[in-house]
Amino acid sequence: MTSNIFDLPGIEISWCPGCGDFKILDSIKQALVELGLTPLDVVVVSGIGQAAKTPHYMRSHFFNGLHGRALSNATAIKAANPGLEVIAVGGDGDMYGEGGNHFIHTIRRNPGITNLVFNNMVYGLTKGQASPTSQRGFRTPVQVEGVRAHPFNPVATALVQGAGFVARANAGDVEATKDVIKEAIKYKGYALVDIFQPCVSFNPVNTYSWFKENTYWLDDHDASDFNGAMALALSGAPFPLGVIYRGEEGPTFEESLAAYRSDSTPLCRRGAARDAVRELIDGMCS
Amino acid sequence: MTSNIFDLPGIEISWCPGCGDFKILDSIKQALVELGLTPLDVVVVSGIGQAAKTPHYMRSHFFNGLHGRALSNATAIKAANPGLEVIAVGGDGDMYGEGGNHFIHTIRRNPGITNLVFNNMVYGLTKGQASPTSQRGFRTPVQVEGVRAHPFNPVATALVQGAGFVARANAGDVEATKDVIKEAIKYKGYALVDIFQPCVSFNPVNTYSWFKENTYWLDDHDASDFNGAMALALSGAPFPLGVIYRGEEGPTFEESLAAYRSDSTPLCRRGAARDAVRELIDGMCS
Amino acid sequence: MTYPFPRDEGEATCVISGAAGLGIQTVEDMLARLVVDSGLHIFGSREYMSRVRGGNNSTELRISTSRVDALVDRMDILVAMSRNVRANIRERIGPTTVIVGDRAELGEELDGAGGVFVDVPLAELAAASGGRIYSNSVAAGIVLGILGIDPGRAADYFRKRFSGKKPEVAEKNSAACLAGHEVGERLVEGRGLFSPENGSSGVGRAIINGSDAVSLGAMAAGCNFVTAYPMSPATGLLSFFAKHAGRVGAVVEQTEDELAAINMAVGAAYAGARPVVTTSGGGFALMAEGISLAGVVEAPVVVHLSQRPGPATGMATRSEQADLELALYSGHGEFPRALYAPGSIESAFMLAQEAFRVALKYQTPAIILTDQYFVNSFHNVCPEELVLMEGPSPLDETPADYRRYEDDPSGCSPFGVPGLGLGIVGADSHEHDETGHVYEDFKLRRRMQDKRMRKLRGMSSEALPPALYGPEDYDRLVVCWGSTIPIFREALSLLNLKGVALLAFEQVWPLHQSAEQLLKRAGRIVAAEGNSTGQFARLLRAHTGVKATDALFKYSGLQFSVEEAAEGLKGVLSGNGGGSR
Amino acid sequence: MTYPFPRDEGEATCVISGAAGLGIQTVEDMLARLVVDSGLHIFGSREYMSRVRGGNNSTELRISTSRVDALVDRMDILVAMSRNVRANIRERIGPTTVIVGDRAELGEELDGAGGVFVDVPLAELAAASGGRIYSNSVAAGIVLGILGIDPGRAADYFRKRFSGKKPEVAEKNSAACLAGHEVGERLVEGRGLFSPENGSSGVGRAIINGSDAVSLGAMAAGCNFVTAYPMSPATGLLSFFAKHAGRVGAVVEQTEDELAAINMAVGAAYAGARPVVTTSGGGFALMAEGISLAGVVEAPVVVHLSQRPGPATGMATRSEQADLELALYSGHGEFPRALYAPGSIESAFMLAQEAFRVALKYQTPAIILTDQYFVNSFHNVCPEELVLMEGPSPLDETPADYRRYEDDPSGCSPFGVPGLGLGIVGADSHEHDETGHVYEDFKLRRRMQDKRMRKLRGMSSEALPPALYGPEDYDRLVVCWGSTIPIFREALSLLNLKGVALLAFEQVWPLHQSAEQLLKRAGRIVAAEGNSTGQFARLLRAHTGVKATDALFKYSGLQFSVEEAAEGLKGVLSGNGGGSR
Ligand SMILES: Cc1ncc(C[n+]2csc(CCOP(=O)(O)OP(=O)(O)O)c2C)c(N)n1
Ligand SMILES: Cc1ncc(C[n+]2csc(CCOP(=O)(O)OP(=O)(O)O)c2C)c(N)n1
Ligand code: SF4
Ligand code: SF4
Ligand SMILES: [Mg+2]
Ligand SMILES: [Mg+2]
Repeated sequence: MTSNIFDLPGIEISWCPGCGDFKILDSIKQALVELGLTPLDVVVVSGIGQAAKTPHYMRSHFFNGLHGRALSNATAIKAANPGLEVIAVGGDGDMYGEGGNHFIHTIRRNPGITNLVFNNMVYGLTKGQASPTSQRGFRTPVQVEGVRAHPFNPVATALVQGAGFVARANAGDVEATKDVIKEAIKYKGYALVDIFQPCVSFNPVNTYSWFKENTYWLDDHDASDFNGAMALALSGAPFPLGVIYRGEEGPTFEESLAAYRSDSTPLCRRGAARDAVRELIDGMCS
Repeated sequence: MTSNIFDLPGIEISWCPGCGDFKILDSIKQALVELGLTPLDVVVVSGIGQAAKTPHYMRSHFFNGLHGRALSNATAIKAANPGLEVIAVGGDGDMYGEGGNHFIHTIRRNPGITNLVFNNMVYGLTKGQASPTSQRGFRTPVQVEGVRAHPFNPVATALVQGAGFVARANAGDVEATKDVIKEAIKYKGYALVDIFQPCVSFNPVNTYSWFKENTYWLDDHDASDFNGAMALALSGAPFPLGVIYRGEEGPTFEESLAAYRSDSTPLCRRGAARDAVRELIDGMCS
Repeated sequence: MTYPFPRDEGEATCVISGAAGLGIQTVEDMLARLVVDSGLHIFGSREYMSRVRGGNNSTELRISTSRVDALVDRMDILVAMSRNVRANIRERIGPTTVIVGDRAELGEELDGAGGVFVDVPLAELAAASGGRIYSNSVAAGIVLGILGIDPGRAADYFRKRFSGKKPEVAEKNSAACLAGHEVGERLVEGRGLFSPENGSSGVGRAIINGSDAVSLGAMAAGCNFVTAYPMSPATGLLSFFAKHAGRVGAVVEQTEDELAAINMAVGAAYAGARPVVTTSGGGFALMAEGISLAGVVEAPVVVHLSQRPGPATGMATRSEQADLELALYSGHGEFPRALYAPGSIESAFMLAQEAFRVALKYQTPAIILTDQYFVNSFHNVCPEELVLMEGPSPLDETPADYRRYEDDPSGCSPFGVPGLGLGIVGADSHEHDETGHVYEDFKLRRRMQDKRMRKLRGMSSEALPPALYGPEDYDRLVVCWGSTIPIFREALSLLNLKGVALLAFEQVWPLHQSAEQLLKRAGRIVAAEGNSTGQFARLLRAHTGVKATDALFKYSGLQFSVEEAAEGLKGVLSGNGGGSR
Repeated sequence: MTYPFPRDEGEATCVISGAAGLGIQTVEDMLARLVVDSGLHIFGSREYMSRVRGGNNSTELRISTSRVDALVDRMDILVAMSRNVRANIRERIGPTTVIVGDRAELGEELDGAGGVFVDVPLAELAAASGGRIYSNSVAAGIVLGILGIDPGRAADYFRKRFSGKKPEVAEKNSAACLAGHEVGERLVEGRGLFSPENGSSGVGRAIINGSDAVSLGAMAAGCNFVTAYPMSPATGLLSFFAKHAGRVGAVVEQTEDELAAINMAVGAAYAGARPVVTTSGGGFALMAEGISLAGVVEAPVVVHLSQRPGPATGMATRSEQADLELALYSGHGEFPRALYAPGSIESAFMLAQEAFRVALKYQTPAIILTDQYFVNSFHNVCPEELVLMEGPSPLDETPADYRRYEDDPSGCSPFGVPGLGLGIVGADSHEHDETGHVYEDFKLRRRMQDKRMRKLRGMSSEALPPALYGPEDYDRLVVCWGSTIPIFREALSLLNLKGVALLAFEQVWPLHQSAEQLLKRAGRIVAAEGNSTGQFARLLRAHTGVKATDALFKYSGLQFSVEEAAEGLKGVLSGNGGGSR
């Protein structure tokens, strides 16, 4: 990729050489540039994991919080200042495992944030245990006889929670992934992009070529058709890539907050509502 | 209901008069009796909430744990002693809100437990805040302008996680609810019954008559058809009642544990594996 | 018959006991308003079971010609609305307690319980006024009659309270109240316990409970972001903010769980909001990791931790002071925090502001410890005594070379937020460099840990001193914190013992430097706490070396009463041992 | 040229430094095995960055003719496998450090760093043996050559290690090792640092790291239920049990989060399993509510809390001792718990068993505190010194009138489980009656809280005493706990100061009654801890009143070394101040 304003110079990236995360990072930065955004417009929010290191490798505002909690941080940042472009990134363990409850309920809330999940079907940072999306039979030092739980389906789960924008991409396809990310960012409400990502160190099964062979880019799919989207979401391999569902843009979480009903000032510029306090106390006097 | 061996004599039940929970309690006890179970066979596990008080109102083993965590307790109890009939009960807030992450991942794991959710679309015990299943527009002292989040759909969410048995019932229909609960208990793997339950104190919208008018019992539905089940699950009101999906009985969580591979003794009867320890230490000597 | 009402004492205590769902709250509110409007002081406190209908709850109302702010056992009047009056109420019936009840409801259960029973056909009177559901207003009327308060104002009150409903609701309540008032007047033979002359126009007119006092203080401090998961007894703050969200411009959201609540708060603080979360011990336990996050990202987050008895679910609607150590030590790793525990409505309002001031200045968590007793108790206060501190200062725009974690002798880096200025603003849960990026370096680690911990110095130097009540030249000291303060203060003034003073802490961490010397001057120290192990005494010993010689602990689920405190202190100070209740 | 290797000292320390992913772990394991098989003692310790490939990690191997169990700074040999050797290693290069490295990889970066550089074409030699990936075995061979250890055994070792792979893997590793060995022999001019005579057949042959020692102890105690969410540095126990689940008959499950892990453990304990959960500070913080649940339902749950620097994510792969107060106070409400902090492999094995014994006997949580340094360090031990305590006794069948929470002077009710006997077994997170049913009664509350807290008496009376090392008639005392114990023990024996002793705590709660007297006998007390505030010293003061006069704190992310401990103590004890590092 060519250099861009989101590059953070002079850093050492601690991902393994060949990791799919490098490609996703490129896709993200390129998407932001093409959307005409600047580092001061964007807050990248993440939890903990290899994917979650992303904000340390690009130039923009960032909040790198706890494992599993990025969606809560991101929702709040957006609610505190709706003018910011908030992007929550993380791994499959982070977003769907530890953070699973926030995944569900954040979608139901519909904040205007973009959620990018680097789905390598494994816990990378902690050295190779199964993640919720690990395929059945996947062996690890903890799942010694292979994973036996039903793999988590983020696309279908998101659809059931009422997500307005649900997409899937493949780290290996940088250009196409970038385009999907752009669409996701442009979508007003909550937008999920689950991005297949090869982990070259701990996932010897779901490799670049596996993802190539087991996915296809959607062609003329009507993304506004919920039932069609659901059918695609529930289909096994080969997995469809691209925008699977794009619903109408209903009101977002932050739009419906009483706090902004008569005043669009972000919270950081507001003082204390001292008059209201005096009035409320007065109200308690009679 | 007639008296049965699961009655707990001499207790004061703290539910509000007229609460749907009384009816569900009757359905449960009757189902257990009809299945020929005794109080010593059954462990009723719950979290916190009105629904979660159930184990205090019947005679059987019980574990009343924390708000939101009953499925974890229940999974463990079943895994520690697969001979026990383990039933996890709780409210919509308990199971789908605070416990949402366990709901998803317990289903993926497929322990042989029965999960009964008393879904009154409100937080009863804490006096009337919205729950994940509250319908849009529902007003409460916290949701003063009405709920705006997408209502949580437990049936569809469970299906997406691979649940083998998913049903819905209505507290008002004691007999039919009892039958569904029986089916759920008989099913080998994880079985969900989401039971519509009127809260006469805090939910003036979703009343006995509302549930009557907005539901219908499934007639000749092929419960083995996943796609059909999914379509039913996604349909809005009127909501179908009965067994929505009944898949094949695959291996349960506890069945696939290495601990029981060559020894079916429950953990409470096992001693320490001291020989194994000696052997492992020997292995570290060379 | 003449009933043994307290006369000319300037004080009367009335307890209303009854099943949940009977509208006792309305009685309580109405009486409080009318009492205060009559120029009298009031204190009210509720205890209730963990159920929505049925059971038996009670409200104590202390009416007095001077300030009252503490729970008493004394019970001059008991209005028993429902059968199965619970033991904690029965035990308080004394020879002079006048029990008002409807024998049709109570049967003979209070026969032989002591006191003087007055059979009043509450249900019948209510039915005559429009329906049995108005029994509560009949009862309220009776109390008004006994107190000698003009029932005319009740009609105004009901009109206001039920303004959203059909007018007949207010009318029927008024009628019921009037019917009750007649009964009450008859009981006191037309001579109410208080006469208009007892009242004073200088009485503080605001009736505020502990929960609202904390909420108002938070609002005054500019709190504009509230996330919480409902949990008794902490939900009040969430509902209060929800109700006024538009008016005060605050984001208010009920979250899916406590983890979301605290992590939203930390995210919001990063973005320049002033957040509060409200919870009880169990929810706070779940927030521990998030508190630690606030510590390392240096986020100003305020937590309202309203205590109830644990462990685990414990007693969901009861009171205890057993989460001090949880509040102080939870969260992994080491970082500074401040802990406040208000004892009165005025200080709750002030300390909530102080918590925000300190959290914002030192960019670290501050925790307000209350308990069920405190949040559900109210007393009347003068609005003028609710001090509005200086509000938060506007945030500076960041310069282009802004670094979030710039080192500073105070430990406090200039606070910048995204969207305000030219700088990049980073926050990181790892150990990080000045820009907030993760960087593994052992020297950097020490520098950053030192920077954060250095804030504790400033926080200590600004800590609020404990208040000393009683003689300066004490040789015995009673130490308490938070909601027990007014109770022990009153107990001590009742006892009027020479050489005994009360040392009352409303900031419980960091400790004010005077604490050590004040403690060391005492030959004997009684730790009076609402828990079973003396958590605050342990904290004091850990930091001053001074050991409490005696203990007075209560952990039954109820708060100490003044009488109990007095009796306990008498026992302890006379060497007969204190122990726990 | 003759290199300045340590000769006739009976000890040599070799550090291997290199990027993650180069197979340093294999080198470490192989060398350790061969060293011990040669009758020598070994201690090994790893420090590593939070990344999977690249960066620079290091392993220290101390080889000695007598027992070694503590980290040192001393570095006789540095094998630098990758460029960008990190500062913490560079700083340890002394004039006599022999640095083995490949100039093709390192360039000139170590020129001027001190020491004596030996350029060895590691990559070339490896390539000649079958591929550059065998560089690690070349390096291992060099070390063997220097030490004077027969490389023949390496071939056996590789065959065993790679038995699952193609035979050529073992062969190529052996060849690479032999090639390296030749180089090593040349460096010592054929005279290895140790000769076969140095070895002793009495050397403990088991090579066990801290993590496995805890796991083995848990297994020995009958642990049969393991739930955890992966988290460095605590995952080892989970993997160890997963590997041997079938063999030991244990249920092992990776959960969706830490809340599930602890709640499964409590459920399992209720059903009669003997559970352990393993986690680090952040995960433990999330478990706080579950710990409180274990307290009130009286569930025997053991937690392995392996510490790393916080707050929050902190330094994920580094070491600290800053979660003591978290472990002691987290969880709301008050309930008894026991805390252990092993200092050696032998005691980790023993204390894990003790934790289960106490948890099972007192039906309450027990926590084993380790840290990254401890779990990733190993030394050789005699299998005979790994004491197998008495195993758990079989559970009794419940009688028909069984009541789970029957009161008992000891606080411990007879333990029954569902499915074993004729009784109904209930467990409840609320305050409850004897049968486990929720029941709101203030007297019951006190009785039950008293019952639970009474267990602490028995637990205190059975607490393990701190160990005193050094003169009985000390006037100065160094106090430490957990993993720092062997380090300070060695430091003190190096210093050999008169009147100075070490008081070492491996049970940190409840405290053994001897602690107070032992502390009071000292005129000066140095608190030596791996944190920035002296958590254990604070605990000691809170319970004994005795204040540490001096502090030696380390919180850089690395553990103290023996030299650093010695130097620090010298400074402190000579009055030049200690302070933090
Ligand atoms: C509360 C908590 N639990 C566990 C961890 C340890 N941890 C860090 S990242 C991670 C999982 C990483 O997997 P994933 O989210 O899929 O990211 P990846 O590394 O694969 O990109 C875990 C378990 C933690 N940091 N915090
Ligand atoms: C950690 C924690 N958070 C909050 C609570 C308070 N709480 C108890 S029950 C409940 C919700 C009850 O709603 P639901 O589960 O729907 O049950 P219902 O009462 O409606 O049957 C809440 C929020 C708690 N006990 N523990
Ligand atoms: S471990 Fe896997 S996910 Fe992590 S950086 Fe390496 S290749 Fe990428
Ligand atoms: S509050 Fe609602 S759910 Fe709870 S007992 Fe009453 S009616 Fe039932
Ligand atoms: Mg992953
Ligand atoms: Mg509910």
